[in-house]
Amino acid sequence: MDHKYGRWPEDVWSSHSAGWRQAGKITAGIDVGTTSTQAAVLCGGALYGYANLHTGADFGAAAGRALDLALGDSGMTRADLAAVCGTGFGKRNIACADSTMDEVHCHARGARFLFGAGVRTVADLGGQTVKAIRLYDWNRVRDFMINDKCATGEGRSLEVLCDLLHISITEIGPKSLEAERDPEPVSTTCWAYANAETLGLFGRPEFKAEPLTEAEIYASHLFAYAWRILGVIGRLSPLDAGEIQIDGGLAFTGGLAKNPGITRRIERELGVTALTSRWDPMLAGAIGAALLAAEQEAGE
Amino acid sequence: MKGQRWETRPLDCWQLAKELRRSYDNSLADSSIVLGNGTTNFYVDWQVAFPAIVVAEDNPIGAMMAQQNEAFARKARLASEVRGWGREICGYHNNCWGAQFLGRTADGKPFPERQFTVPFPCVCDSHIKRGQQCRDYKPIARWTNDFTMYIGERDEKREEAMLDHRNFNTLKQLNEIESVFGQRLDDGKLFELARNCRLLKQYMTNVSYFMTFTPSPLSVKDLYSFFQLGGLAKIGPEKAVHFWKTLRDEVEWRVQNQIAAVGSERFRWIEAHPPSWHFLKYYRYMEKYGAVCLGSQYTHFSQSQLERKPDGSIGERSYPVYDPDMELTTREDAVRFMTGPDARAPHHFKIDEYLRPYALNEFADVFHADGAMFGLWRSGVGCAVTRKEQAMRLRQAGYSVMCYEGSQPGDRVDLDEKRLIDQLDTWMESLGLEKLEDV
Amino acid sequence: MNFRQMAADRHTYAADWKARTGGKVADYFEPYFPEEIAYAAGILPVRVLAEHEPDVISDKWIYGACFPARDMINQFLRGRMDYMDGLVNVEGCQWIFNAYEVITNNKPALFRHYLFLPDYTDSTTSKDVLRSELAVFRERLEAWTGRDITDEKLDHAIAVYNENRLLLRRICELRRADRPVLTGSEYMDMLLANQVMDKAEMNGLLEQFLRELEGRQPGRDTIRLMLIGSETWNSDLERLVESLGGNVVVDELDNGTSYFWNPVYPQKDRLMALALRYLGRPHNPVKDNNWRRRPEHIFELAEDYHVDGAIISKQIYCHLHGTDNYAVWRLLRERHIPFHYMERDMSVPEEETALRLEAFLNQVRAGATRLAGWHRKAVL
Amino acid sequence: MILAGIDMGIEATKAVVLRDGAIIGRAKASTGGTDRPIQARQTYDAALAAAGIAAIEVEAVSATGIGKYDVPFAGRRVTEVIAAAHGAGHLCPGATAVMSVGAGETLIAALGADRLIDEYALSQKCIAGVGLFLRTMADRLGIPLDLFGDGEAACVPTAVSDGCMVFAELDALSMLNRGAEPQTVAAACIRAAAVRAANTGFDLTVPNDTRTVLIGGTAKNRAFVRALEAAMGIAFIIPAGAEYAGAVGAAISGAKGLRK
Repeated sequence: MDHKYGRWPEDVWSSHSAGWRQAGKITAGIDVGTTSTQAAVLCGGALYGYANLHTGADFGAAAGRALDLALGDSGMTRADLAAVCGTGFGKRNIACADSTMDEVHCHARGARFLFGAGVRTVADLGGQTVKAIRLYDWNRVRDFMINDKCATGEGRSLEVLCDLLHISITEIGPKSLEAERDPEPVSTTCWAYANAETLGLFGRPEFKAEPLTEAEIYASHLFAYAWRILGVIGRLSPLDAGEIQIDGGLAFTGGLAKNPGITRRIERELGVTALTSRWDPMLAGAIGAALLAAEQEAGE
Repeated sequence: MKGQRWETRPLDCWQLAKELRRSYDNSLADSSIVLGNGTTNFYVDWQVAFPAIVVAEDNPIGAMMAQQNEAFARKARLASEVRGWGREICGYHNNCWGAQFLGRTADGKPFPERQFTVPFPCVCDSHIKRGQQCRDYKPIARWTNDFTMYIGERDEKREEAMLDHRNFNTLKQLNEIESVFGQRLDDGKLFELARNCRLLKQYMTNVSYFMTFTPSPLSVKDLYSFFQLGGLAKIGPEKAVHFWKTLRDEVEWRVQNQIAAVGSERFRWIEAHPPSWHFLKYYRYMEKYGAVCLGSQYTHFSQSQLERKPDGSIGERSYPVYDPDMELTTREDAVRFMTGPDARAPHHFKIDEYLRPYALNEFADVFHADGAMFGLWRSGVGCAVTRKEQAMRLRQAGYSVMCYEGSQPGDRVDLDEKRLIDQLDTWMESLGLEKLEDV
Repeated sequence: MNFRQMAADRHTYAADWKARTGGKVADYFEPYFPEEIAYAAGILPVRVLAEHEPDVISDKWIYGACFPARDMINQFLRGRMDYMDGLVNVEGCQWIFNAYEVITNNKPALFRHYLFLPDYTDSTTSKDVLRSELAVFRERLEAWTGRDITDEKLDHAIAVYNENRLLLRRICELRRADRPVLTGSEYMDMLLANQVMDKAEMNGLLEQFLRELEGRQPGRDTIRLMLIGSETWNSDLERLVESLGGNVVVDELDNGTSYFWNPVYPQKDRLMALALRYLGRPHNPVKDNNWRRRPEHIFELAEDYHVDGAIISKQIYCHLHGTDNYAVWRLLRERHIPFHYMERDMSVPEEETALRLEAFLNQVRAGATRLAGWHRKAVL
Repeated sequence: MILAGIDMGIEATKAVVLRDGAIIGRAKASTGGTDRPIQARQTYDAALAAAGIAAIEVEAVSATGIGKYDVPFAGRRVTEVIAAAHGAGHLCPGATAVMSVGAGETLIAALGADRLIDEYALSQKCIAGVGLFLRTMADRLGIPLDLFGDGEAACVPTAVSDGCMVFAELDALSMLNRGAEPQTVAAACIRAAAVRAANTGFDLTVPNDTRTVLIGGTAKNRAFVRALEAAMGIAFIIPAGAEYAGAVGAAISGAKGLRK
């Protein structure tokens, strides 16, 4: 099973601005997730450079590589960093981190940076976990929910399914939106059930009037993911509200946020359009960590 | 059809059953006081004693929701999942509780406002928790009762204490509903109701008995449209008795004239509990192999009424009953008569019965089954408890048993329909049976 | 006083106890088992503790059950509990009943008894039906052990158990101090050891432990958490919380505080006294039936132990605690007690659980004014 | 008599060509999704090329596996259990049981004396993806699949949860995160996968005596086979080309279709 389908493209960017030395305090944040690793460098509160890589087998090495790429090629070195904060699944392995912070607070803080002050509900659609975070207007986490144990591994499973179905992970989302009608989703309990059911949807027109088209098969799979994520986001809504009520601006971060097949369906169900950002939503954790590093360093 | 062995005829009382069910569904919407899940005993029909009250049971609402409107059932399940009732909760409940909070049912009508709830005791322990959710939605009165059970031979001391416990709680409910709602309970009607239960059960036992013959006059598909009438679907005792009498006579006639439910019947199989209500296609798919389903203890009115007699014949199970025309003077007599002298009613447990992993051995023997198909539900504990071991016990007794997986019957989430059809093919091919059209 | 080791050595302890006293060992699952009656018959009542072990056999016997129920089947069928003479199941969760069925069908030599304890515990007649069940149970034990259970023996057993409950309650009350001397993991290990050992011996150890606690320095002032949810069989979760800077100061677990919360008030009819105690104790979800006392009991504990937040840790597939989720969440949100809901199986995966708890502690720490130094000044 | 069998598993498609029971050509490729008919055709043509015969000479083509309905040119479709039973009976005569641990499904069937199958059991949903789990962890740890788990890396038996493959992956990443060596993590994954597959292996009422044939893609991995044998207490018979046994079984059952 070759991996060219399930392998999402890595990304490195640097602002190459020469005046970083006078731009004020420089901090870095590194988010080593189970599936992806991001590093972000901020100068004076503005994004200077970032890197977004696959984590691979060694968490520590991935963190170091991501940070060096994020420093860019304008002469900035690790020594120039006032503070480095690590977060994510592998935060204990980040050698160069001065402090560590949990993912929920980093994603929340990063979402405020990426999507503006109007965001009050953040859904981090990560490789292994789905986190729904509710924020106060000031930068404090009000409440958060993480997925049930059986709903682990959402993002990772999409990579596996794309390898099996020979469709690129970046195309499966847009292609699923081409379906005229959304068929019923496959199993929404765990990704192993969902993958098994989706793989069986081909051929065999036994009970359907005619076999599902390719778009409809992807639609029913991603609809199941969207439904599972709604189960986590919905738990933040008030208990006695009938339909799910989302508190203010909704923002998606993490890998699956780049999949319109999932985010568009969640928005349609909630009747809310999510906020957008010019930066990659996967960076929320790293940027949040960098901002928190700056605040902590200023606080001491 | 190829492989036809017996003559088949559509059922005459089919239309009658449809109208009775439709009248019950409509009655839910337009009544002043709606009782919650409302029976102290499976067959008590509250409308007799309290005319203004209509029963809105969780079971019928939750079970049929996925079949009526799959998209709405999915929304209802999401509404209950976000409230903490995750996938370990039975599909009947997830659908019903979620729809309650959404405020509407599958056909768009507003969800019946329940004024009080009396969940009927059942062997499944998620039933015991039921009825609390009506109070989560809106604080209403709730009376409950216990499902008394013990294992082993009949022990008079245990029976007496348990029967007192059950009857006391039933009486308490009747008296308190009277006082809370100012509805005068008509004892005379209650006595008539009590006698009615006996009659109803008698006809149902006859129908079960006729299905032990080859070819079977009814298949489980037909049973599903009737088995709730008079039980959970409250259609009024006279109508229920009338209907079941006509059905019983027609089925008897079909047995005498060897009219089969499935003309090509060559493989008889039983089930363990309710099917996936939203995917009943697999019964017709199995009929392509000439395999007819005879139902489960659940569809045979949650009872084990038949047994193999010592002389080898099949007859009604002998469990202690009160004398049918016992003199009923007070309300307590009526309640005691309805509950019956067996504390383990309505299932009439033998030592190794129902909940136990041998329960279906006698059921399969009595119905001359060749195999069994068990749905292993991931939630819905009352249906799935001890089923895996029961499947192995049946295999040891020589029956061919196939297990498939799904979430609870009222819930589409985990039933991989394609995989189920594949497993049916595998099961039939492993027994050397081909589809009749392929032969 | 290494209670965790005592709980781990329960198999050897039970075998030694049998050799020493010649008595029999009867295991039970749910903490509604009337231990006093068995103790009066010279039987050692032992709670079955599920473990996390490789399990190749339970999928053959059971489907859809929670992981502890599967692990109990795994332990019995692997011969880990062969020293055990009897198994009693008190009517409760049906997955446990399923495990009871599988085990007793595979071990026909075991003494087995199914004791019906009404789920509707608040009814007027619940005490009478339970009393009749206890009487039947007593007769069966007398037939099994050959000893008759006299009132004097019952009084002795009730006295031993009441003293045990009092000692456990005194230790539990120490955790209401602002800087408790006892950590949550020590407390849970003590409870687990208490449930697998002879109460007379355990009372001596508890008194010794109490004296040791009174000599200790006050602990660190950390975030005070309450643990709600399914029964536990080890103290992994409490240790993980402590490693992240929190402390579980109280729990509403069926095998935790609810196990010893109220004593038996002796009366002439000993069995009725026992029936009233087991119907009156703080209930687990299946027994908390009609008017739902559990949410209020949770709130009382949260107030008494002035907790900063609650962790709801529920076993996957536990439909009973699942049904109560809504009521508990609504109460905690109404009373503004932050909580985190998580699911677990037999193991507590370190990374994934640490991620949740660390985030929850950071969320709670921001609101814990006591920790912001205001209160500490008042104390000093 | 020349027969052909195609086994479209969730991950790999295997095609074999038999002449009078002997394998004269085989080929393997990945299954894919909507391009399955094309993949099936290409695999079949590659097998024919390997056998050096033309498609016209083949008397019966049969398909099995999850994609059996995606093989348009197959004359007959047969379910995985039947294919596995025929394949094991053909490759190892006298076998009493066959167990197949594939990428997606695990199955075990007791072969009957008078009829093909006495009793069979399919893996439950929580045992899905045993082979797929091993492959993804091998890719993640950068160890070739055949060597995955080799070597004597001791590990705590419960380091990786055997609840299901989803929990196992998360626990394996946790071990990696706490600095465990890739070999140790691999050994723990192999053990968890073997325990999970053994649950299906024990799901028969008939006691499993010695002559059990193990087929399927994971039979290539020596460490997994050793762990499965330890978990089940059986010494498996592994035929050459165990991965193709399903396709061979499909071809054999195709012949039965002809004779009727």
